[in-house]
Amino acid sequence: MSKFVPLSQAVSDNLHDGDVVAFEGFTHLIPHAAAHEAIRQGFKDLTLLRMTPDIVYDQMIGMGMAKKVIFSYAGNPGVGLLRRMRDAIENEYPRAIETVEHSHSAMAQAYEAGASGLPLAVFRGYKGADLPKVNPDIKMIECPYTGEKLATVPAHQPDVAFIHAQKADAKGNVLIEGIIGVQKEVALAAKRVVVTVEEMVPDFADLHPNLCILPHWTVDAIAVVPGGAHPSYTFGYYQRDNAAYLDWDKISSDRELFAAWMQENVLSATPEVFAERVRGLKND
Amino acid sequence: MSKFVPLSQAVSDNLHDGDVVAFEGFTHLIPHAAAHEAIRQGFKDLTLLRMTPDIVYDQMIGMGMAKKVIFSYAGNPGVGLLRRMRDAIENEYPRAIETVEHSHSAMAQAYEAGASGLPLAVFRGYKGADLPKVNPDIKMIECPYTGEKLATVPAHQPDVAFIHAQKADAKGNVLIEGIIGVQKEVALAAKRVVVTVEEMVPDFADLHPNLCILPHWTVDAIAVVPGGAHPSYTFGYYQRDNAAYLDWDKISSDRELFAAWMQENVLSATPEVFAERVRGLKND
Amino acid sequence: MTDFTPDEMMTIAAARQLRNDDVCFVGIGAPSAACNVARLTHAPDITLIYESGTIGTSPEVLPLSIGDGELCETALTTVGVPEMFRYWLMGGRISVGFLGAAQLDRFGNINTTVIGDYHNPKVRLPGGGGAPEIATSCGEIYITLKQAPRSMVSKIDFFTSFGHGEGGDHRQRLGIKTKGPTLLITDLAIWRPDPETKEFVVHSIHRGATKEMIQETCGWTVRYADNVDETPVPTDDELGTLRDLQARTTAAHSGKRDAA
Amino acid sequence: MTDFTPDEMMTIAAARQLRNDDVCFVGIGAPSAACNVARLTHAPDITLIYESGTIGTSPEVLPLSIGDGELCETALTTVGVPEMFRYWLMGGRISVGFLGAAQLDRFGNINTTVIGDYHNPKVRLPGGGGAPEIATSCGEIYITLKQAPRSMVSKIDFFTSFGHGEGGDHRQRLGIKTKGPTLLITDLAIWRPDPETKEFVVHSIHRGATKEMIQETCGWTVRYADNVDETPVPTDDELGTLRDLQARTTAAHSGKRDAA
Repeated sequence: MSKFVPLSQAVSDNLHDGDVVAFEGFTHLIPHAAAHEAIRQGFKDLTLLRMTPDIVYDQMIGMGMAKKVIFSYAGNPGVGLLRRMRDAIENEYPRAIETVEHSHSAMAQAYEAGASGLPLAVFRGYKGADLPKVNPDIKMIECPYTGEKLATVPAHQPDVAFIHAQKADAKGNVLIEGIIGVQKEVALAAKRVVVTVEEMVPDFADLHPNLCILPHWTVDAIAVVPGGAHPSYTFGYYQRDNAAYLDWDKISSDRELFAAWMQENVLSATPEVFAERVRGLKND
Repeated sequence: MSKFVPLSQAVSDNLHDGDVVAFEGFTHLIPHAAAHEAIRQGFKDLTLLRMTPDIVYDQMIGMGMAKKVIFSYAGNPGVGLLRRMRDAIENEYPRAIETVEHSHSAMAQAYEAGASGLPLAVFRGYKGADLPKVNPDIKMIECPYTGEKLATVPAHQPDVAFIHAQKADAKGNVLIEGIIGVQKEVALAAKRVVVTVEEMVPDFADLHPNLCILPHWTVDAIAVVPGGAHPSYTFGYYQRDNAAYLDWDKISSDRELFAAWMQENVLSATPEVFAERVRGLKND
Repeated sequence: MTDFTPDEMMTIAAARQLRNDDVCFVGIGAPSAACNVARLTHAPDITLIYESGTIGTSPEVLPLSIGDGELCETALTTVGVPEMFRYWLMGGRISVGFLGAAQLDRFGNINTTVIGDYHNPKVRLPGGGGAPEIATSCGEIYITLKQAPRSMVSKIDFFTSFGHGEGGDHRQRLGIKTKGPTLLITDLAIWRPDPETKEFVVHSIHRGATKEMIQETCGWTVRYADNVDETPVPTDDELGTLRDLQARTTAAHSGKRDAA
Repeated sequence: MTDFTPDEMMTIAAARQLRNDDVCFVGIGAPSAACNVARLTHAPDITLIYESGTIGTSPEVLPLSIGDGELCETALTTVGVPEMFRYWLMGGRISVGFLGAAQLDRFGNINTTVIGDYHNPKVRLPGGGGAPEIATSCGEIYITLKQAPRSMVSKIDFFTSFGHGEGGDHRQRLGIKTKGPTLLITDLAIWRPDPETKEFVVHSIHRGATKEMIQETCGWTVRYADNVDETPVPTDDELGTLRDLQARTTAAHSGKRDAA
């Protein structure tokens, strides 16, 4: 299938300056390799969409690629703050960024609404919270049956979504398992979908009938990138590189250290290095 | 666990005259044994809720147990009409029933809203259709972002849900697989949940992490009833008894034939007969 | 091959309309047979979706119901029914929806709800099921129907699902963005909507059928395209595939106790 | 056993509050340690849910993040994040939600969003994550926090999640049906809201802590219940369980390449 392409082509065919783009993953399956390829290709003025922007968004923001971030929790999971993102918000370095902030519940349901082709998500949320005061996208409607005020947010409909998954079969169907996060929803909500996978297998015969699968006709491009989630993890393949998350706190704390690290580990690197990075982290 | 009880007790503890009750199953896993037990216990004035009322609701309506039916497709699947239900609607025999009619999409999303604790479901639906003219529960709201008119229906929140599933483990966790329908949603939307299962197994170790499971603390009572879905089927256990669905067309066409059949096959029967009924239909 | 029934011609003519890259929402009966004949002949990669949640099914035998185990066993994946209606149908991922009808009017509006008054019906039919949203969410709608005066009527008793309404741009006026009914395949002819008025007009007549037969079994005055073709008769391959499928289906469904 | 740190006392005091039949929405850090100590001591059947979608987890080691593989491997089942927030949190199935805070006021209102003005912040914190809806959807909320004047403040800079608002019946006035914060466990004391005003008052002081220490590390004037107890010190079993868990956790997370 022509769906299987090198990562560089998958990125250049589907991502453009100014796009609303989601590199999604909820701790698990974060598409680092795809994000690094986007960094190498030097896109500009992106709107970055994600529930949990973590170090890969910190990197993109630090490289000045983002004009806006839509998110619900911006932290280095289990470690602390995102220092490049803070520098952008607090000091406009390397550029000012706009932030649009939600709760997790709102973000997850906005993806779900996008996948459902709806213009909005309606839910019970934000009661007593200050976010509706600073985010004009959050509105309230009245339930016509009970009179209850319910929150609404616009559906997420990114131009392009990047996700990482375990496997594709030869036809390009994609299997996701473990902590599935919002992987399926972001893919179905997006106009274009790029998937990196650990491996390609001939078919999905003999798998359980109810697994989380994206049919090939919902996916635009697939790149096989072993280790492509590192330092995030791929359930069944390799573990999370917790030490790399701890290291990031240091690297990101200094603008020059950051720049040097990016040069060495991203700009001068290739997707092939990811396989090497997970070698010591593999599951039995 | 005290959750495992005989079917008669599971029904008598949880169902009451006048309840809104759903015996759900989308062709697959229809809880016939539980419904037959409810018929034997002779409940009255029930509001029957189900996307696809088929022969088991035809039986309950024919026995005069229902005052109201909320549904989206009332047919004998692959065969034709529901003759006892028609007799009630067209001729008020054995009693008049009220009907509240939706589309499948609306019903499925009303269960989903009920499971989510929301008072309503919002969706794109019913455009140009006549159902909103005859069902006052269907309303329209305007999307505050796009101005689009979207349909709403009240969430389903039945007093009690009966479902059939493959397995429970010793703690009372319930596994559902194959065509999962709205089994999970109706269980989570209901105030009380009764599950019949094909078998009890010690635990669910070594199963795939993303299977459809109801944790034990979401379930009120479990009865082990092998064959309890017959003439519907249980994926992995036995096939659908298509001949029984064809037979029903004849049985239900005549009030006396119906009464005799119910006496012999339901009122004088016990849950134990279901295991016998599926003997010839078992999967290899 | 000329030894075929009108039903077979209807199913095969419908099958031919399907493309290899279509994603079809399949109803039971003639639509299911047509979709599977397409899959077993010219469209091996067609994606068949049944509203029970089965995506990418390739059943060996035709299901008796929309949720037979065969559909799940041969599917790429099976999702819950709320997801089916939200992500797959409402999400706009279905290219072709197939609908049947108890009553159909010339604009492709369909009734499967009641004959007579809704609150005091002469015949209470099963109801809409998925049809109200299938009719508006799928890219386009194909309708299959055996012609009869009581089925093809000038005015339907209930709008279960919306076709082209009063015709013309009625869909657009309601804010519906999909094409609606683009094809009607009966046991006698192939019909397509007039580009302007959206009234179904006959484009092709099946061998053995006549204009008289078409009019006698239709409750409105039939209109014809400028060039009316004869529908190509079923090929040996098409007819063989359909009959084999039906034979396997009959064998599988007729056995009660020995079907195991 | 008296050889314990204030952090250990905080975690163990929190663990003791959990019941065997609780369903807990667990955050990372002290809440996660407390929930797992409860599970490994007096509440073996407690259901722990992490917002990554893992239901009924029993991790051998504490996760570093909310979505570690360990949580999924030991879970009864793992669902998608939209389902987690819809069916499980908003559906009202969680009995206890655990929250931490960057800033907390006397009514249990929490800020984890910004220090300073939202649009021109002094410190941009990670934000609310699941907290805005955890605070209102769970049956009740337990808060754990190390006391410090910059954390326990008279006025928080941003209402990330709503506790008792201005106190009294403020929750009910907003139509919130759940109890909100019913417990605050710090490294020095156990606090509970006054039944009327909903202001947190100290009910129990940990061994080694004093009223002076409690006031010095709190930005509002501390009130005390009529009867203030001393928090029972950790038992050997509690402390051993916590330390073993933390030792396993440290060993698992410190190794980088050799963790495989």
